[in-house]
Amino acid sequence: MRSYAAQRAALALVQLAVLSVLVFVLTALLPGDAAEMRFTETLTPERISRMRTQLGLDQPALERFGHWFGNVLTGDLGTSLISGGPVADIIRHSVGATLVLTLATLAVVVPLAVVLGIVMGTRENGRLDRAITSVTLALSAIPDFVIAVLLVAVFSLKLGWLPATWVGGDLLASPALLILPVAVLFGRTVCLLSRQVRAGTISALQAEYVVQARRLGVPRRQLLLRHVLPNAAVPGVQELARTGDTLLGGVLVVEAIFAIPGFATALVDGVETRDVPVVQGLTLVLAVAALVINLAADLVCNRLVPRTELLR
Amino acid sequence: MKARLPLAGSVARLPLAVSAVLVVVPLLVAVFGPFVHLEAAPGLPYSSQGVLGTDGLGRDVLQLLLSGGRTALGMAFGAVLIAYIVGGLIGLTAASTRHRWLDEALIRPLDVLLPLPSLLVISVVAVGWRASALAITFAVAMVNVPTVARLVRAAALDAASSPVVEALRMQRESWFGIHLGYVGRAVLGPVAADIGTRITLAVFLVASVNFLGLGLSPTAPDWAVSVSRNREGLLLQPWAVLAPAFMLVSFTLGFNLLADRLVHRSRRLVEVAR
Amino acid sequence: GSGGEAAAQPRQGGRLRAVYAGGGAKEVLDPHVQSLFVDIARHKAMYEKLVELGPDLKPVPRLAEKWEHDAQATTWRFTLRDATFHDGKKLTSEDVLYSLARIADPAVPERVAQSSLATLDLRRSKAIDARTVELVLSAPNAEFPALLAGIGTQIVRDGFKDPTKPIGTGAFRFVSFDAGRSLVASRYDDYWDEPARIEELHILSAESEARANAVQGGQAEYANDMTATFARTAEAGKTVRIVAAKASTMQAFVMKVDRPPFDNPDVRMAFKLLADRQRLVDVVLAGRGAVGNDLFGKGYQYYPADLPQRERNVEEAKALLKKAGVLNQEIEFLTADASAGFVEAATLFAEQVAEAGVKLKVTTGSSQTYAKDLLTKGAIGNHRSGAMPIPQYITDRLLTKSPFNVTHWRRPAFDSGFAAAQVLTDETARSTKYGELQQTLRDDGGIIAWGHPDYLVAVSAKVQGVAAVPPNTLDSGRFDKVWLA
Amino acid sequence: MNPVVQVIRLAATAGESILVDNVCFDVWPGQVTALVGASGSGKTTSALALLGEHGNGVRLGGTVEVDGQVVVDRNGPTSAAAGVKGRVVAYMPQHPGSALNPARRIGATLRELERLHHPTENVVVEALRAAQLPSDPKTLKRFPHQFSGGQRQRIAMAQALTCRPKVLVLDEPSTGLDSITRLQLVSELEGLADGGLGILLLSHDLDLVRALASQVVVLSAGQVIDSGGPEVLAVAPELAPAGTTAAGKPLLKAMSLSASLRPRGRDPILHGVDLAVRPGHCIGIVGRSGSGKTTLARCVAGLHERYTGRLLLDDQSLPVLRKRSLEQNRRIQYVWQEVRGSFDERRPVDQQVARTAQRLRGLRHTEADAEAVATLARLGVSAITAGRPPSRLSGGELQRAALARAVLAHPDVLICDEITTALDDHGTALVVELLTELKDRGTALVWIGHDLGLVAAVSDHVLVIEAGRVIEQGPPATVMTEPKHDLTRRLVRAARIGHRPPDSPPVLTSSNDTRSEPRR
Ligand SMILES: Nc1ncnc2c1ncn2[C@@H]1O[C@H](COP(=O)(O)OP(=O)(O)OP(=O)(O)O)[C@@H](O)[C@H]1O
Ligand SMILES: Nc1ncnc2c1ncn2[C@@H]1O[C@H](COP(=O)(O)OP(=O)(O)OP(=O)(O)O)[C@@H](O)[C@H]1O
Ligand SMILES: [Mg+2]
Ligand SMILES: [Mg+2]
Ligand code: NI
Repeated sequence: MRSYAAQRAALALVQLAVLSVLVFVLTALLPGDAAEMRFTETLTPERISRMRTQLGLDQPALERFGHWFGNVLTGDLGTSLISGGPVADIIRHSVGATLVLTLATLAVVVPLAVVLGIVMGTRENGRLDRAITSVTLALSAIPDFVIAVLLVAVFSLKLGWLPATWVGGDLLASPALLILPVAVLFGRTVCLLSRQVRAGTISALQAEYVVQARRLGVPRRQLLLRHVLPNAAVPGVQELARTGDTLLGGVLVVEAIFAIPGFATALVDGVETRDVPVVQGLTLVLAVAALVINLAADLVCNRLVPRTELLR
Repeated sequence: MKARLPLAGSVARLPLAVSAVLVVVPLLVAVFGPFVHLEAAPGLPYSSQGVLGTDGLGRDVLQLLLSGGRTALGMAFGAVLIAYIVGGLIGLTAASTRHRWLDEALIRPLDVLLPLPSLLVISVVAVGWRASALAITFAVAMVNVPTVARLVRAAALDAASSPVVEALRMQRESWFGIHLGYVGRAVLGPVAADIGTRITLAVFLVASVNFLGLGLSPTAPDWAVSVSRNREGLLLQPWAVLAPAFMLVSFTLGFNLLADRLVHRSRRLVEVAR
Repeated sequence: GSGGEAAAQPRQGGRLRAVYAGGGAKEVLDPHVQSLFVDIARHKAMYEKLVELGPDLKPVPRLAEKWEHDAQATTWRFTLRDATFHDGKKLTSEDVLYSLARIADPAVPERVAQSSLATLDLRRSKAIDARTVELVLSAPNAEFPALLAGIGTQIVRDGFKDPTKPIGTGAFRFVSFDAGRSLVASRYDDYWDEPARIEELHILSAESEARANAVQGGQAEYANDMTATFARTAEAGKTVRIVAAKASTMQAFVMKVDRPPFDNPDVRMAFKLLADRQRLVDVVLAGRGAVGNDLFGKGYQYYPADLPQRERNVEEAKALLKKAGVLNQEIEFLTADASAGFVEAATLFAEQVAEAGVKLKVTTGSSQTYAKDLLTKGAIGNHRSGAMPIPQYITDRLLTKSPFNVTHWRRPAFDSGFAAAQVLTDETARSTKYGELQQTLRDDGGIIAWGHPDYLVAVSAKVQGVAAVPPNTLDSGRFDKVWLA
Repeated sequence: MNPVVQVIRLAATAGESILVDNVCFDVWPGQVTALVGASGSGKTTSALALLGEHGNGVRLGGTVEVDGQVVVDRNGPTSAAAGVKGRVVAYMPQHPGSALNPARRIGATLRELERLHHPTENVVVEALRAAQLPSDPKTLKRFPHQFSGGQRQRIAMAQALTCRPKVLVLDEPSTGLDSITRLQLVSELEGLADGGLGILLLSHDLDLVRALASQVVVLSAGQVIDSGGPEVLAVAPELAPAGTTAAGKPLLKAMSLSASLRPRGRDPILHGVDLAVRPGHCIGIVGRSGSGKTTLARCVAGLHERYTGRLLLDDQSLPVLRKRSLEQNRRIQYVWQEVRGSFDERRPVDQQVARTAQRLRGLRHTEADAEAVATLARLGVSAITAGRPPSRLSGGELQRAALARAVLAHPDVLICDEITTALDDHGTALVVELLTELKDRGTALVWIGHDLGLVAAVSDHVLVIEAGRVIEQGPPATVMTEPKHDLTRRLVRAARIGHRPPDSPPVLTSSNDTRSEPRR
């Protein structure tokens, strides 16, 4: 177990290091640099080149990367080339909104998906199963931006029930701000998850050990809760870990439409303005999160069903 | 990545015909639409002139609809195709090689790539090679390569290490006999199940990129671009948004239903055979 | 006219949330580094300039009560108003000199007004007394007050170092700032020009769609720079009112006069004749704007309003193009989604030009780098300009040394003509001279100014006292006169 | 004393087909009742009726009375059936290992059953003791995968016993057990019956039945064809050990063969095994489960590549399969232990069998097909059956098809890895007949098995393997009658259950089970 953790940690460190280089190369491939992005109609080219020197952008790429990497090792993520503020601040600012959004979505989706999945799984091919499958399937087939546009048009602009943007809103004062964004992210996630739970439930129900428990007189409720659920949850948890990346894509659309100052927006902005330290920092945080989530998912699965093989 | 549990577990409830129509209409429009030219005089922005009215540039929405499918669906199909060619090749080679180092050399880098947010890759490509359909297609493909490669490898590895392959070797079956005749066919199942979801996901991804203005030019007739650009006028002339949105939804919905059906059918066949 | 419908007695108190186009991490709190509308709005709330611009872009006194100059217009004397900074200190000549020195600091290249104030000789400038300051120019310039009304010329307190702790003389005092999101400011009760009516001001950043949604959904009371489509939608409802400053800015296509095929004046003229201005205004501006006459500054001081309106003439254009031998050629049009309507206008213009047998290939580039790309790349592109005095427009864009000369219009005769006009202290004489220069531009220059969009501001129904004036003028984005009914 | 279970004229139908008809038997407290019969004769169907359980689409009829309650009547299961489950009748399925929930600690499941059925008593400890398992908290905290196969079987037993049922139903408890483990099972069951439990034993292992049962019911095609005491079963004939006959130069030799699971000798499985087979000779390999028999066979077949030592065929060095010549490949053939996995699900079995003759002997398609059909027919697998995909063949049929597949190569050395486990006596006889013929034609055989009687009957020389080492070898007669090594002695003695009562009680500590070390 300990050697397993060490192995995972070592792999993760290598992944992060390689990833940093990769992200640096990717951003270096982009035309233009941060100084150019600050160009406005009132700045002369001569002043731009002075800014480039000040930002250290005229140094060789390798040197810049080495400098950045050295700082990261000491825990310093550097400063933004655009705003001049610390990257850590930018990350802290943007991570909050996205985290709230994602957690709120998961808080709605996970319990619902588990319940739906179990309901569907226990009534395999029954009428209820078919109905739920069709509905979730249909929900997941609508691109998130289409849902978003329609929801905003109907519920905010036409009916005026719900706020359509986070601008000028305060999350603490009006939690209703969360409703539409979560509704947009909800569809696909709930579909993917509930179907995994459904599949897990079906295979668990057919498993010899559930049949045996029933033969030994374990009542139905207890059977579902204690014997079926943990096994049925495994594919769901793994799916959840995998969804992370897809969810982030959806979050970008949601952030853009609802003007949520979040992570995805910060990342794309960073790329657009060639703010290399910000992009590097955000990616690093994302990658760490992805690795941690995957590790956690593996550990949870292993906790739920200990025979799950740890390494692959 | 382990072979995903087939997404679809149950029969698509809608009759086959409905799902087929849902898929075929957008497909036909995408393929043949660009050859149709309507005689539509340019109008004012968001007017009701013409069958489906005009868009924000006074263009005929019906004409735009006909020419906007090629990119919307073509880029997604292209991306999945490329992902499968590249990823499939990597996966099969890694699974069938006898040299452990080759397997490692092919698969380890993908492990490293896995936590790389696809968002970053796509936004870098989109920003760097703005408005190039080809670049976006490649970016979406590249994002999919690691998962496809791992899926193919896992499926092939299962097959390649099974006693069946040993038995075939004991019978001195040729390399092609073993790999195309048995391993390849074993991979086909998971791949077929995966391709369905992957294409809809690619449609989503491509559409999202275009929607966010990171992809095609804002005046391109592409369905997603149309939804994005005309949503401002949704209350003035809803068809400019609803028509292209309907096309996209129709395709992905129909495709999902069909994939669900197919996966279920194949599972039932296997069960019957048991 | 005023946006407020002669409502009842102005009411005190309340919070006003104004949304502007955001700039993300690019937003700054340093008044001398600003460049975005949202920055300008923010700084306007907290800081003031010596001079501001009136609705016709003519300089009007602000922190400077009045000014006078010598015969050559090289030495200028400004008398300061009795104003106090937020920390209670009185405004003095030292503050003015410090501010101007801070702007000119060569170590900080991003201070925007550096170029426009380059002729100011700080070593010879001095404080006459606490409220009189003498500024000396290295070259005569009758337009100097207008330069002091330019972007990034705010007066800060002597010794001002830390831009994150703003202290100005403006109507609002700083509370908090979050780049890319919001500024919170509160009423400054000792404001010299009648304290504001609203209690608290929030200046928020958001994209166009979010601005529309916010003001419609009641999450903001003021939304800046709205689209014509939104105006159309909003006018159908009751919650939002549109305040339109007619024909306030300029949309144009710019041709580089030193690059083929536009190095040929016939081709330039042909393109000007090909633009269907009315249709561009109808479609791209959804009818909310006036057609342009290939000149900047319609309705501003020095605008030659007597020149005839250019009309579309495809036949004549064809003849000119044929003469120049560019028929059936393909020309690349470089555009980007950098400003509302750019790509749309380009696409439409390409169709209009195609009628004469020239193919314009529209290439969409990066919106982030468009300003720079336009300067260096391609032969024809989009151009938009906000409101500014006509002489300043010429200085920035149309002189040989202008930093943003996108048309590459480098004519020594034009330069010297402009320099000669600028030293004329007599306003009428100056005006005539400017008029002549502008006529050359209209007929020979590279600017196809096809339209002057209305400047649209959306306010929620209860907001009163919002003036319909061009941006960058004294009364635009001015929240000390606004009240909530 | 009354029977605790009475089954009267039980019938089970699935649509048109009759699965079980007119079956009657009783189960008495403290006694073992055995249901015997060939595969598919209706044993499981009859036994599940005690729980009122039936397969999909199956209808039950007749009367089943359990502990005075009618669980099945003319109209099928009654509502009383639910009350019987666990509390009165506990059923142990065929592979009890898979009946344990991998996600739960064994203690949790046991306590759950305790709370359900006997909330006030401490039955768990008792059940564990009866199942010969320690009952310390550490054991209870383990997950099923942390036990060996043998222990897992006993945990399933403990679960059944925690319900403290009156009747215990055991479905094929001895499949896949080596003779020593099987003997342990016998004594466990005897102990339980002595405690007053009624046991219903379903098995085709007649020796086991003979050793335990006081009532025997013989089923055939769903009907009772005989019942009574154990005497209704014919006494198994003593198979006479074959003597050493042919002599000559060894055809295949293995010298100090060592094999490991991981590269560079990590996790060794075999240690310096020597082996020699002469043409027309048969070498038998026996040993407990997990001792390394299959690994040895796979080394010889060239399938297991991580080995050291030398392999010689006709004094020529024999490489791994990948590097063998066509001729070497043909001359050594292997029959898989787990047959189902070695067939391609998607192609008909006969084609897969015929392929050997095509690829290895260059026969044309039609010739190969004909030969395949003929060989399969000899082994009792009809052409129609063989034309189906493997999933539609029974385990026994598939086992014979695998043999045919290897035989079609006309090998010089044929390695048979437990190839009769799924066969009844008739099937076994057909297989032995074919192999004897091959032997007479000069084919050398390597025969792996756990049925010592059968091994002794077929082979000319026996190797006993334990933990990867040869611990004893010699002619079968000698090894069977005068075993020298302690383990051989126990194997031989244990194999004789049902023939003659064991002369000393078997040792029951778990350390005797090579697989009983808890694995993590
Ligand atoms: N649900 C079902 N539907 C139709 N036929 C069934 C069903 N379940 C079992 N059978 C058939 O009933 C017969 C008896 O099956 P059963 O499982 O009782 O056999 P068994 O004696 O236990 O055999 P084995 O020794 O292989 O376990 C078999 O021919 C089987 O194919
Ligand atoms: N792939 C594997 N992974 C882990 N352990 C293995 C593997 N293959 C074999 N073993 C172990 O190696 C040992 C020898 O296995 P082998 O299959 O040779 O036994 P066997 O004598 O054939 O047993 P059986 O009679 O049960 O078939 C066993 O302890 C087994 O658990
Ligand atoms: Mg059975
Ligand atoms: Mg074995
Ligand atoms: Ni995976």
